[in-house]
Amino acid sequence: MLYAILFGLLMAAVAPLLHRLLGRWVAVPMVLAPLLLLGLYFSFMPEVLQGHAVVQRHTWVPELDINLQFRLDGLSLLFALLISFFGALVMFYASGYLEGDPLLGRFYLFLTLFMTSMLGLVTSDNIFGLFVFWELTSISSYLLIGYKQAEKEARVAAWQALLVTGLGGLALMAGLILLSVAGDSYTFSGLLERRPEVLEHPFYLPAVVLVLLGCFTKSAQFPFHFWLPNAMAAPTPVSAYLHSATMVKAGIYLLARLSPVLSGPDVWHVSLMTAGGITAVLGAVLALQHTDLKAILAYTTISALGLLVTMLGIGTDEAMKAMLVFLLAHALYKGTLFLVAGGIDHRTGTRDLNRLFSLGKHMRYSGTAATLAALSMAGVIPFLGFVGKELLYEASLENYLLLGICLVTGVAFVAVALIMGYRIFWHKGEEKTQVHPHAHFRLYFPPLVLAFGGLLLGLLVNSQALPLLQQGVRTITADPSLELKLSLWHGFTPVLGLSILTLLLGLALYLALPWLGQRAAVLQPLYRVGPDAAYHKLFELFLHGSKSFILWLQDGHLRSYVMYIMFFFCGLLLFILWRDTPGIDFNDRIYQLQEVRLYELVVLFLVISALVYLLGTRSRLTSIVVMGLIGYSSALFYILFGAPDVAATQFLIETLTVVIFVLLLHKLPAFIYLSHQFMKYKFIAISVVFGALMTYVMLLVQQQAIPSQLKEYYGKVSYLEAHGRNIVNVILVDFRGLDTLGEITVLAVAALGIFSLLRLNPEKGGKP
Amino acid sequence: MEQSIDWVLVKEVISCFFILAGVVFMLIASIGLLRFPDFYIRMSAITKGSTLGLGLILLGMAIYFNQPGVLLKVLAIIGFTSITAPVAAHVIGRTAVQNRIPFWEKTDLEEFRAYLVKAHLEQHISHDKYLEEKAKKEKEMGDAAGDTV
Amino acid sequence: METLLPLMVGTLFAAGLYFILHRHLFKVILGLILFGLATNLFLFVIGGLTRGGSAIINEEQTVAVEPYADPVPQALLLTAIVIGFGIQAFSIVLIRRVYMTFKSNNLDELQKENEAQ
Amino acid sequence: MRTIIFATAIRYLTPLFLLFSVYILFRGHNHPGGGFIGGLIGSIAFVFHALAHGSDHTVNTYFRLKLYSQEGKQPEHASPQYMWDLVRANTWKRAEEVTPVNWRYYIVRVRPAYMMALGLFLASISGVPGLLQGKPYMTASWLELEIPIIGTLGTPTLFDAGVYLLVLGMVLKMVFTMSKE
Amino acid sequence: MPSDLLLVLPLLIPLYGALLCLAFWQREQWMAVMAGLAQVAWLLCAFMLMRRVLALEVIATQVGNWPAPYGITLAADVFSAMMLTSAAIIGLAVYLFSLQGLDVTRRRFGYYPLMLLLQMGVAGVCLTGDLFNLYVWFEVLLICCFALLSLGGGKGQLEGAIKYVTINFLASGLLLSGVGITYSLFGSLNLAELALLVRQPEHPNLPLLSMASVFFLVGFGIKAAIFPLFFWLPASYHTPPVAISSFIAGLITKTGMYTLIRLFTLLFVSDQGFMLPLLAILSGFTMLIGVIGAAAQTDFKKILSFHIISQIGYMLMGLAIYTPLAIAGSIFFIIHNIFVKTNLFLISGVVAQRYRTFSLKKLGGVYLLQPVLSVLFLLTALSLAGTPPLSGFWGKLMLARAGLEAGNYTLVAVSLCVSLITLFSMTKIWNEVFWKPRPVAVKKDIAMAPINPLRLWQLYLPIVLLLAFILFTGLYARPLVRLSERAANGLLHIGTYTDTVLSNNRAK
Amino acid sequence: MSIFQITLIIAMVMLSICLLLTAIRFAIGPTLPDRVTAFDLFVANVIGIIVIYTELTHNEDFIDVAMILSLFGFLGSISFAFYIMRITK
Amino acid sequence: MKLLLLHIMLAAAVVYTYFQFPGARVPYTALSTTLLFAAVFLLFWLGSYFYRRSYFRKVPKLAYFIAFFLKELLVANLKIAYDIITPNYRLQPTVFALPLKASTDLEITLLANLIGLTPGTISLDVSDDRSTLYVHTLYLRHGDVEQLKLHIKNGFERRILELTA
Ligand code: NA
Ligand code: NA
Repeated sequence: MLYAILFGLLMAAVAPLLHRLLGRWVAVPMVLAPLLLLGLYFSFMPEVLQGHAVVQRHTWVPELDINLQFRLDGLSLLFALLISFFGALVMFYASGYLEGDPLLGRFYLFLTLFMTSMLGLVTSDNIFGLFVFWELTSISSYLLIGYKQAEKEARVAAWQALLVTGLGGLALMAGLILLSVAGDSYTFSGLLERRPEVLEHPFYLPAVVLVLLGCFTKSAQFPFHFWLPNAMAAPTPVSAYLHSATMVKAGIYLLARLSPVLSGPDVWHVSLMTAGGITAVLGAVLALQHTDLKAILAYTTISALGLLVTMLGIGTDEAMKAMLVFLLAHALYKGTLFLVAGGIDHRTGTRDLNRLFSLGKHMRYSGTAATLAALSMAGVIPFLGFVGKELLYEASLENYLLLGICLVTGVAFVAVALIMGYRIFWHKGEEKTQVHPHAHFRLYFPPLVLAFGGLLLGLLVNSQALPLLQQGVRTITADPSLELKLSLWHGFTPVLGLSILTLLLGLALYLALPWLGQRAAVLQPLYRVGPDAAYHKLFELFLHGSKSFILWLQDGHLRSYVMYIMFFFCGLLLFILWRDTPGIDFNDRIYQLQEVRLYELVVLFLVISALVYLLGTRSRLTSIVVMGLIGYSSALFYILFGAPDVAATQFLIETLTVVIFVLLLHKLPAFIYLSHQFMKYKFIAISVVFGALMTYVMLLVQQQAIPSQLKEYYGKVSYLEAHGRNIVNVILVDFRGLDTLGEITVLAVAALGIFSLLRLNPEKGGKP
Repeated sequence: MEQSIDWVLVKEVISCFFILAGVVFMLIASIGLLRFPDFYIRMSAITKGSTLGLGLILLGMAIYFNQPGVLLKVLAIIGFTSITAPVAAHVIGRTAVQNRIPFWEKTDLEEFRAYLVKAHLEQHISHDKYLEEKAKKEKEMGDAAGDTV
Repeated sequence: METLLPLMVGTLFAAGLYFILHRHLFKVILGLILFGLATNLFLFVIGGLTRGGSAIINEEQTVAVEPYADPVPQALLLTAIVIGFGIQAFSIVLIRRVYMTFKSNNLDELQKENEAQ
Repeated sequence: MRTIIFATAIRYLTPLFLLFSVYILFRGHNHPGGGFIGGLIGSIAFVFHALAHGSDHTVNTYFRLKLYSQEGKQPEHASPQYMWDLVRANTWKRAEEVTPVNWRYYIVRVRPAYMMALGLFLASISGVPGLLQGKPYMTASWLELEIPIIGTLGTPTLFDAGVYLLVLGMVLKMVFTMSKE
Repeated sequence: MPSDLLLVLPLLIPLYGALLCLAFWQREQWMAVMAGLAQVAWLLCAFMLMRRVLALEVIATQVGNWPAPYGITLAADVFSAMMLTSAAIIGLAVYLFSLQGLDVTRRRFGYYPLMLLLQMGVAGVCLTGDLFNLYVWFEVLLICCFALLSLGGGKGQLEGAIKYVTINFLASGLLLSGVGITYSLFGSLNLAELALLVRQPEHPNLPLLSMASVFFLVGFGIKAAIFPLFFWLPASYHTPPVAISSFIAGLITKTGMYTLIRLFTLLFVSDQGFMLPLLAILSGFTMLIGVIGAAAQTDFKKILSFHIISQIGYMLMGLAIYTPLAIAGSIFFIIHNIFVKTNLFLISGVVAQRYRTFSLKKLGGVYLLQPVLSVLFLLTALSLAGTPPLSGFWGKLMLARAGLEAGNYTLVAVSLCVSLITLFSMTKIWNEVFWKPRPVAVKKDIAMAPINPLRLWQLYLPIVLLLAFILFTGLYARPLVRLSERAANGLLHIGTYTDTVLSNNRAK
Repeated sequence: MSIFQITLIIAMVMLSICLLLTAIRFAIGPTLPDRVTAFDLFVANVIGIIVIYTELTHNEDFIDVAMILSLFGFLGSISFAFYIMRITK
Repeated sequence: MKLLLLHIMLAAAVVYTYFQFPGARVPYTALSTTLLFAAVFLLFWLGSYFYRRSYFRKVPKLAYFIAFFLKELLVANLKIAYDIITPNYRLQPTVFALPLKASTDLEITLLANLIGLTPGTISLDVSDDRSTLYVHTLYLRHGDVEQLKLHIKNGFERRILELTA
């Protein structure tokens, strides 16, 4: 399976190249690739159907326990087949939809990348492996949503989707890490084995919260659902593939995958049901308020995702069955409808519901496909949608609230199905829609296939589809003996009654829609407080906040920066000194004071008064002279305490500095004395504190200093082994010659820097 | 008789004498620096005072150490200072003239006037006037008064 | 002196920092030089003060005899002084160049002008 | 600063300073001094010269070597007499004073940058003999004989000489650059 | 090759390269050739050093042949070899970029030798085993940075350079003081010996070690640009041309970080009860403020500059957590970041070469015009943002895992939020520079530079090279992860290091 | 304590006083050349102190520094003069 | 003159070398140093006798000159010292123009330096045509400028010219 992934990545990488080479025929290899993968996954079918998981292990980064460990069981295989099958159809469809687009190569790149990561996601057994692919789907989704990069909406939507799913991704990462710590395992299978430990570990709750956050953002659960409708800015094949059939279901997949490990405690079930229920109803309600075909489909997708999450939350065997069947049905019909919507857009140039009438005449095949899909969506017998709906009702019979949610959603779905399957194609409107005459095979064939798939699976539900679904359910429930029995006809049960009721209510709703539409305008203000608006508010707030914060902090003044640094330094040092309270023996100090010589005192006094004088002087030259005075005085100290080399160096350098000042500063303008005003006191305060601290540190260190063995060693060997009497010089050129090498390098660089500073003038030559 | 003379003591006494003399000259030069009325007189007084003082101190040291190496160094220092001190004095003095640093009012500038006129330096001859003008300039420019010489 | 020198060095540090906090470039440079001076003296003072004895072995001896100053801080100090000199020289040239370019040596104006660009 | 007195004093002092700087360089291993101090002294000598005479004049006086050679191919090219003349012409005698043959000269500019590079090179190469002996870098090797004033010669001396040259070159580079501004 | 040679070559090769450049002063093409040779040689040398270190764990040489605490020791362990190798790789890449990406004047005025000496400084910092020598090499590195940052003297450059110089000067002063304090209190400068001394519980001066560590924390913290000390960085790093800023931005703060990690694992281990929480707090703020700063910017290079800070926070985070995995994470992050950050700067340079601006508002449309560049940027940017399976992800994962295992939940939460905002700013650049069409108003004002295909490819070459490395460390992260873990192990178990350094007696 | 040492101490004290007096002239100015001259004398005093100190400690290594200072101390004054000339011309 | 300087330096170097050389048995006294110095000088003198005699005839002149100068230095210093430590000034500062006979750079410089070294006088500037040296003096006896000029010309200038001739 690693090779499947690698093959996918390779195909993605070469897509732009192929496009350049083959032109529009690039579609051929790009369609063949998913078909090939489909075949590959089919080949695993027999083994999986026997209840064995196909496992492949490849080490990747074993040090971090991240390996490319693949595990193909019922659930994975179902998803993998769905993904590659859909992939092939969408690739095919896209070749028509984006015909002549110069960026088609890149489109295929992103799409194939996405498909591959999705395949990796569902087949990964290593939790971090899954995470890797998870994030890749976010990225490829980002690139696909922003495919029409010239349009601002597309960019904004792509960004939104990325940030929301990215947020979730990071939460998921943290959650997965916690899980891996809690279960001491890095694979789903391993986690499953250690379920009891996981459930009892203190990390359980945070892990669940974080994982749910990840899944909810990915699967567009309330309150993170808002990115999905915006993501419809992507080209339609993308919407069909990513944002209805596959990527958004990655969250569902992960929940299903983790359900056997994490389910049990109430927190899991309650949060799933709450979020799912709200999302389902909200999506259903919102779907009916839109007139854009894709928006409607997007909201119903949200709603369906909500239902799926609800089912996972219920967590019973029935619910799991319902979840899986409905997931499949939804993928098929929603994919069809999206593709059809794309076809309509392609041929009429609009997706506005109110401008589309009786397209059936021109788009017979698309119409057929849409109708079939709509029937499935509405849950009409014998479509797979019907089976799914029945199962949903069955699973939620216990709880009236849940039942209500299912019913509301179902009714809305019926209404939407009527719009999609009936109104735009077969309903005759007042005005005719302009339709581009040329029907495109590549645009109607894929939806037809999908639509018939829905019908076929519905018809064959009890034979062909059953074993795989059964394996899937067994995976989710972790119950290898669970039997999945599906049939089209259960007989007259309350559930059937509910189905019929749904259809009737749906029809009624459809009829009432125009009337409701006017009333719905009242709800408009609500949008301004919705999560989408909140996102934008937050976004703006963050941008402005960060801008003003940084402007405040990074105010451009050197002195502020120095202040911050010194505050930090002094604060830290003060704290440490306060904490450790190292004392200074002042008696000893006072005793030492008796040894002070007058000349030392005079020089010291000179330095300090020179400093004071320096603070007050206005003349630049006087300052330089005073600096020279201070420098010479300090050199005198070096002499007085036995450092003739240092003193000589200090004298010479002081002299040279004066020369440099003289050579350079004579052209500077008059010394404008800039007072600090009130800030001055702050500066004085920090300076004094700093100086005092340094004094304290010096006194402390002096008191505690220990005799160094280096001194003794150098004293011993300097003449005998290093042939020099001046130990300082011997240290400089021999014992620690490397220091000196570095030091002269500094000098050389300083000279170079000065040279280029003074000579290199960008105005005279060269660009800046 | 020969034993009664402590040559070391003699050496030390001579050395002390030189050192003290030198230091006194230095001190006097410093006092002169403080006391004299104008820049030129001050400079005149101190440049040589310090050179002589330093020379004497150094000689005292050479006598005390009584080593050729030290003597050589001492001679070198004396040589160096006596070359550099007057040069420095000259350069500073010339600069002062060029910058219209005023002379003491009792200074006789009879023979110098031609030079000053030629170099357009005849203004600010008076010390008090100079200080007055400097103060005025600083008052006018406030903080912006730059390097007034 | 072991007690008084730290006081002086502390004063130097304080003055250096105060000048660095000034908005006049020239004063900033003065501050840097003072700060460097203070750092050097800091190193020297905490390295231990020895009166009179330099770290040089007499002609008569082959090993150093006490009291002689610890040569290590001196050697470090020498290196530090020289490095400091290189950096100081560079800084001085830098402000000169800044002045030539901006026609100002007020840090605030510099910053304003740069922002306006 | 075109004052005769200062300029003349400096003209006579500069060689003295240079001599002094070399002296300080070589005695540094046993007394205060060494490459760094020596280099600073040497460079300050040139700084003085540049202050008094202008940096161009300094460059022309000290950093331009006139190298003499004879024009055309002389039959006695390899003769000791010719070599001797060549040496004399290039060192203490003016070319015209040596022999009446036509001397041709080249002007070689000693750039401070090259001095810096040479200094850094000497300092860093002084460690290599150690490496060649299979010992760590900068392992010192000393000659046996002791030369008056200079003392014992060894790789650390070379190192110090490198420091000297570098400091000299660095200060000169800086000062010449600045004074041309 | 003996270790004695192998350890000094990283210093000597750039030095001699620079000297050769000086010998060909002003003859730009010859300088370029010399610099190129030196870069290649340095890279080879770094690889050899790496091989040797992988075999022997720690190698050391006593410069001057004086026994260990008395002379200066050069020592390399896995961490230093990793730093050196990364520096060599990006050195070569930036060199290649500069051939076309930097104006002739700057190249003629010492760019090559300055770069080489900067690399010498980096090598010195990485290899030295002596506290004061460390300071010296830092100064070498710093003065090169000063010179390079102000090379050319544009207005912004100069203004930035003033801040850079001043603040780093302060840092150097504090560092020097710290070195002095350490010497006075412990009587040695050799890192290995100091490490043993500070691990003697009865050492009389141990209580004062925390005080000394403050000096180093602040000093190197400034150089590494951690939280309250980073202000010089965004003020200066974006100002010079890309061929300069990319190297400095990529490497120098990380060198500071390297030193912090080295010192806080080797020397300042006695007060971890206080220091580690402090570092954790600092790291959190560093990450946050860096990333907030980046979010506020609308300039390509400024965004990148601020991101350096936030990434430094991650590196500090590992140190603050102080478990083997965490430190390995830090090290991984450092290496990853060196490459990614350099590459991003280089890309910004290519963009600016064509569009003559770094302002996001004025840029646009690169996606359509330069698809290759877009891919290069996207992969690098995502790598920075830590998108799996690119290199940033592994570092982030290691740190997050280490943090969660050690119970540093807040820090991990902050780091993950920061990671999101990083993604935000990277995609902001992508949106604005690459996707967004070029604003019409700008089209009139600024003419695009013409494309010279050959030149373009020369610019792309180093970027591709670096990206290849980034992709390698991402897609096949194992070697680097293992290296990081080995390096971290070496840092936490100092026995091998101290033994190797101190047992190295004189060669006769 | 020998005569010699007493002399030296007296010398030191007097030189210190010299330093102070010089500093006062420096502080009161009033003109820049005055300050420069004060600086000059300051350097001479420092040389004197070094010399006396050499005798006090009997360590002739310090004279070398005095020698260097005597050669180059005047560069300070020269540069100031130079500077004054340049800013006023 | 140049040669003289060179000789002095050379002699100093030789003497110094001798004392630095290990195994030197001569006692380390200032006296012996001076003696040795003189000996080397003599050696040089003898050596140079055969080609440049005139230089070494100047040696006694140099000695005289130095003695004269030291006297001047001491006397003038004492005078100023007196003035400084007594409460009142006896100053009569004057700037006068000294016509120069000296013409070469070296001569002018030497003269100016010597004037500068003796207390009470400093040379302020040389006129552009090098004919006049402006000298600032503190003590003008009875307002007699000419006598002072003569004193300088006979004292310093003549001797310098003799030495440099
Ligand atoms: Na050194
Ligand atoms: Na030395």
